[in-house]
Amino acid sequence: MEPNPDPTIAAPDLSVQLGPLHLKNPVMTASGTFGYGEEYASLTDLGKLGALVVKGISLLPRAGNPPPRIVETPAGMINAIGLENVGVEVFLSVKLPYLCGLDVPVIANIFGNTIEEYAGLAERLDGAPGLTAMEINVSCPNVKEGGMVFGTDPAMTAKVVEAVRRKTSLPLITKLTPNVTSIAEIARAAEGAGSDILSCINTVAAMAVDVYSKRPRLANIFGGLSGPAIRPIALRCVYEVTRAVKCPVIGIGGIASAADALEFMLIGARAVQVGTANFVDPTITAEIIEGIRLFLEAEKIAALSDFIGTLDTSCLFPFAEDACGSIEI
Amino acid sequence: MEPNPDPTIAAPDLSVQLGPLHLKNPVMTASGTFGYGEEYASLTDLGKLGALVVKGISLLPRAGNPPPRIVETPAGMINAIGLENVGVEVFLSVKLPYLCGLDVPVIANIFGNTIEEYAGLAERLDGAPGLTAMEINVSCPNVKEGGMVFGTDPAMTAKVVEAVRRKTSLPLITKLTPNVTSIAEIARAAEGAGSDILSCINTVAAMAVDVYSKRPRLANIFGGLSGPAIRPIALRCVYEVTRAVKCPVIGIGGIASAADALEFMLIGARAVQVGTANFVDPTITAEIIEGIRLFLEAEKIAALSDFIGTLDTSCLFPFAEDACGSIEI
Amino acid sequence: MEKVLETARIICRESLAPLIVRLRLHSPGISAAARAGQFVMLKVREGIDPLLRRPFSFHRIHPDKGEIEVLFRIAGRGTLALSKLGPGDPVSLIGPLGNGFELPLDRTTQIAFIAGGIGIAPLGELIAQALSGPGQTQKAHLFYGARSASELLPEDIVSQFGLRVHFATDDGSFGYKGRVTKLFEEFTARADEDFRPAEVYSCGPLAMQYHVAKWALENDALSQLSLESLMGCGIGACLGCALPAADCGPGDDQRFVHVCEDGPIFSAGSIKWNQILIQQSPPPTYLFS
Amino acid sequence: MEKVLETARIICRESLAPLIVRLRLHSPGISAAARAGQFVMLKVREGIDPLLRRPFSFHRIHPDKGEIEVLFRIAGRGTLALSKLGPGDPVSLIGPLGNGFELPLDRTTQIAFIAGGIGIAPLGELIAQALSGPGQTQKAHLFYGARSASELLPEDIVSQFGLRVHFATDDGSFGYKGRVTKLFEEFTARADEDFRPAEVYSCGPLAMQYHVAKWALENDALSQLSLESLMGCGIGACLGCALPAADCGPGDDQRFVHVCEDGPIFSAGSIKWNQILIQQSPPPTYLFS
Ligand SMILES: Cc1cc2nc3c(=O)[nH]c(=O)nc-3n(C[C@H](O)[C@H](O)[C@H](O)COP(=O)(O)OP(=O)(O)OC[C@H]3O[C@@H](n4cnc5c(N)ncnc54)[C@H](O)[C@@H]3O)c2cc1C
Ligand SMILES: Cc1cc2nc3c(=O)[nH]c(=O)nc-3n(C[C@H](O)[C@H](O)[C@H](O)COP(=O)(O)OP(=O)(O)OC[C@H]3O[C@@H](n4cnc5c(N)ncnc54)[C@H](O)[C@@H]3O)c2cc1C
Ligand SMILES: Cc1cc2nc3c(=O)[nH]c(=O)nc-3n(C[C@H](O)[C@H](O)[C@H](O)COP(=O)(O)O)c2cc1C
Ligand SMILES: Cc1cc2nc3c(=O)[nH]c(=O)nc-3n(C[C@H](O)[C@H](O)[C@H](O)COP(=O)(O)O)c2cc1C
Ligand code: FES
Ligand code: FES
Repeated sequence: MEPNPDPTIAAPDLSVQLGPLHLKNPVMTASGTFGYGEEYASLTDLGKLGALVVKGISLLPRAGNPPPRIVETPAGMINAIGLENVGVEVFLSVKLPYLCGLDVPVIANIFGNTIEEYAGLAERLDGAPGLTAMEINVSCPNVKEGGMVFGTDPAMTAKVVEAVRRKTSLPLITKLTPNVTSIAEIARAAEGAGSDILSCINTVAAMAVDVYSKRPRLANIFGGLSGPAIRPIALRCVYEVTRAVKCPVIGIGGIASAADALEFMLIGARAVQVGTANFVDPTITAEIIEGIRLFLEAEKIAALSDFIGTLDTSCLFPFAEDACGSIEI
Repeated sequence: MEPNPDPTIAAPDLSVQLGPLHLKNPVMTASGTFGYGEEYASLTDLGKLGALVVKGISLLPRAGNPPPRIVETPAGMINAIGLENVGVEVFLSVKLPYLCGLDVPVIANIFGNTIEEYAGLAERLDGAPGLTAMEINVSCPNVKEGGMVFGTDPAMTAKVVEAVRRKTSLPLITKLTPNVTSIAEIARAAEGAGSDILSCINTVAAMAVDVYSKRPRLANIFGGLSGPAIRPIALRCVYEVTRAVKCPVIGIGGIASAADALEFMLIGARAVQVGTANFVDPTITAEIIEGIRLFLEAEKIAALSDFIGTLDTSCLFPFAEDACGSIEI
Repeated sequence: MEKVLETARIICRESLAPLIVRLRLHSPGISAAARAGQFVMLKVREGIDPLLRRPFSFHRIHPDKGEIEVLFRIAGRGTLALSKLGPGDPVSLIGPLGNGFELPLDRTTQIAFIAGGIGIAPLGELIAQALSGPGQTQKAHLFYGARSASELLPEDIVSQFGLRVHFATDDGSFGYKGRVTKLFEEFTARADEDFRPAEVYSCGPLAMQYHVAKWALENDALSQLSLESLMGCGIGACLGCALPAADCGPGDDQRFVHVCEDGPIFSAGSIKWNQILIQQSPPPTYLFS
Repeated sequence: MEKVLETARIICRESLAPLIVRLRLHSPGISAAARAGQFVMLKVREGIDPLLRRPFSFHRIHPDKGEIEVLFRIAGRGTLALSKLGPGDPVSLIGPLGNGFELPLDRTTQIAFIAGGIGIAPLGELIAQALSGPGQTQKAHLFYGARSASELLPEDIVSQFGLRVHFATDDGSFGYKGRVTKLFEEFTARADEDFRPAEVYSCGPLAMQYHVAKWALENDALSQLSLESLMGCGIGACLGCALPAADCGPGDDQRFVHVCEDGPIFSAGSIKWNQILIQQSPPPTYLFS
């Protein structure tokens, strides 16, 4: 390879390295918001994605919650799908083979109601041809211990991660819930238990009601808030997590443009996942990838990795004769 | 008083009772979003308010955080005002006397960095002419114990409430933060420590950054998210709190219309506070009060108290021959 | 059939009743593939207010002109914003989505069309197709009800559909007083009218559809019901638009169908009606009048 | 002076430069009380996108006609939405807000007006007032700079202001090449021009205002600087619009002034310039060109 004679005209390098995981660009789809890929295949080029995270998978198929399952809110939506999915066997026999035909890394999102279920899933998925990584969704109730959500307790989180870690050598992502007093504490537990990568955030616990029928708007009463409304919360969580751990972090929450994605990377996220925005614009991931490229070109940054984590908080930008020097118009 | 001959044409009764606190209607302004009332006096009739909660007060005046202090986000805003305020002495000598001249119950919102500061404030404010109640803001860092926020720990919350309770017989409201794993647990601690009323939520921890300058958008880096974006989170918190305690609860978070206010009351809030929406429309509280009246009239509900807490979750509305009977068009 | 993401332009906007608007849109890609009973996901305006797309059925399809028509009722913030657009304005569409109606192969069958409120929308194209072409259906009736006369399309527009129309309103302000399904049940039971439809096509609120489904099952008629659900994506990705299926999944579990992918057209027997939860309560009329 | 909440109507909308729009609004209550240098909080459209009002200075005030003019630069989602409105459209205003400029009592004083970018907006009314009436100021110059020629108002519009104008652009595409404050400093230092302003009025980005303030303090000139800050409420309630005050509060603490209430007009000496944090970085021009 010849070095490019004029580096300013080289296309910026969008590839990112997340521990054991190398991606051609940092933009993935978030679990549960892109089906198993197929649904969007006629609307956008799946091969352009950094990676495709599929709908959460359990050992057995799950019917999910009764409807109504979703409701729109200001700049967001609440869902209580109840993790409806085809189960790991159909995933392996039908969904994964379809995705293998495309040129996109596939990440399985897994969940269970017991530690054994998580472990069983990891074992079944380990070594599946075409599977690039696993993402553990710890935002599920632990049925054996009173229904408390795994991801709200550092010890329970660590147990899940350890159990999965023992069953697979694939790159392991743990997806954190924001519904905790200290997300940093959970993050450290997940990293300590062997998670290669952390992703955050899952949805924010929320609800909606209708004053005319006097009923909850979701049959499940509670659901998870997603979309642009939660982006400032997600950014804060990612900031806390990137400062608490050494492993790479994936930013998720309300991303709907290249600028949004870049905000997460500015504060230290190595990659991002796009969720709710896919519903609004099925081509949004392609636009975000292109927008990141244009940003790097305009700002003359040769590689995305040079931009990641460059947030400047040390110098609180005083004017004039101070440490930071004067600022010209 | 003659009983009204035709109850359907009587104006609905909007008054609410919150433990020791009686209000002519359930709509208050939220602390920090309505100054000390004066600012809005030429734009809206302060006398119409159920109550006016003033900007948070500390023992000594506080300058607050350096700017930038606010940033807009999708359907919300983040603030890091840093609790700038005139201090309790100026409040008592200048601000409160002005408000006493108006026909509106005044609620002081208090905060400190130590338990002693909270107690000192309560003592100084107790018995101040024209003061109707106190609201304790526990979303402040405990400087003596490593800066952890009082309101994120049940024991610290209880200590603050007890200390204030000992110094005043005024109705006591504890304002809860949503940034915890279990808001119900904090609520029970506050009730147990002697809070007459709980209010929730305070702002949601958040941040925003600018990819072009690579800097945080707030000098304080972190701030609190408010506005319509957080309403679904606030509703969920109020639902959890009303189910965890016996004392009355005030709903706060993203309320910008009568329907929004009614949603909180449907799930059990006895009253509401309106924050960020005041900035957008200074007459919004009057409109909400009027809107609640119109709703009750249209739905033929004689008193607001008959509506409060009437959420119907027991019957999951099946069609036809089932328990709930059939639903006609 | 491929789904298309297309920016359509409004050609014409008409207000047909106080809360009912008809839009004619230039959308060549979608109109070329669209079938009666299918729908589009429409973004009423850019930005986050409202955030999600809204589903609308094809009211008419004009593939020759590259146009479609949408008929909608102002029901909330999205449809209110949509009602303010005019000729030349762009709207983003994804479509055609869903399965669509199937017309009976035997074109002499007696068929009934039942519409509740804005449920009239998808029946426009369906009726036009059913009545056109050779072997045109001789016995087709439309039963069309709403809460009140002001929520019905004007009679002269409905009469252009070209079939016999029976009106009903809950408050009796126009036509039969009572539910449209009651009118339908009474009419098909009348001895003096020889109308025993072998197939019913209906669209309207779930509470109405329940009565249609019941009639169809009891009378052994074929049925194609256009059902509603709140939709996140419209293309099968979010799993938000579930309705309980009549048959069970693996084990003895409840199974759900998805309105956007498996529907919106369902037969009466495919839904577990006594497990349906109200998708939403219709907003009170006083909010928009 | 009372603040008014008023629904104004757009009378006229003109695009003066690629990103600069002038609106003339019918707003009788506000125009009757408005003074140069004050501002309004404007809601660009109903609903939550964007959520907050935006501050805009009075560019011109016509109390006789009940009208005001606003001149704005498209800088983000709010001003972009505003730029799409046209005659007849309503916009909600709160105003007049803030303290406003004070014209010198001695109308023979030499004064300088300095504008950076859209900072030209409030100077329109100020200059008109300064140059009108008896004893009109003989020696008034306007120094007007921007990043590039395309961000300046057209020369023929600026020449209508009726005073001598010195243009500067950072890239040299029009007038002096360099900062407008540099041009100003050089001009006032010139021996051949007898221009030693006793008072400067300026509006522009904080980085520019810093240089104006420095000059004013060093040259013992009076100064009235229209400063910017992100605003939540515009009326003193949210305390969001703080800038560090030159003097301290009780104890030795930093004290803050609030742009909406104590300003937006401040003297150079009232601000602790070396404690100012950038309020926001101007969005890169490539985003809007
Ligand atoms: C397949 C399908 C086809 C449809 N075709 C038409 C049509 O041709 N013409 C028409 O007027 N309407 C149609 N609808 C209903 C239409 O989508 C809703 O009226 C619209 O989404 C309401 O949006 P809004 O923002 O105005 O109301 P919102 O403010 O969102 O809500 C107002 C009311 O409408 C209900 N609603 C919101 N979204 C939906 C939804 N996706 N489905 C059903 N109800 C909803 C809410 O629960 C609430 O009661 C169709 C719905 C589906 C599922
Ligand atoms: C007292 C006062 C008077 C003003 N008068 C005028 C005027 O006459 N004409 C004019 O064009 N502009 C004026 N501004 C600036 C104007 O308010 C902002 O350009 C506008 O709010 C940007 O809104 P937006 O939604 O387009 O941008 P956003 O998308 O909100 O942001 C775009 C950029 O503008 C900055 N910005 C956002 N809000 C403000 C704000 N309140 N003040 C300053 N910068 C902001 C952001 O930080 C960002 O860099 C004035 C500001 C103040 C404080
Ligand atoms: C309809 C829906 C279904 C989801 N299903 C899953 C899931 O199965 N597993 C999971 O880990 N997260 C799931 N999520 C959470 C998203 O992956 C994502 O973390 C969240 O929506 C925040 O991102 P967003 O704001 O970009 O949507 C789901 C979200 C939505 C909206
Ligand atoms: C600018 C601003 C200042 C605030 N200051 C205080 C305060 O001093 N004390 C307090 O308890 N809450 C304060 N709050 C929180 C509000 O009272 C309220 O709990 C929160 O904003 C959520 O309500 P909203 O979404 O209606 O604004 C402040 C909020 C804002 C936006
Ligand atoms: S609307 Fe998303 S799956 Fe049907
Ligand atoms: S903008 Fe709210 S106090 Fe100035």
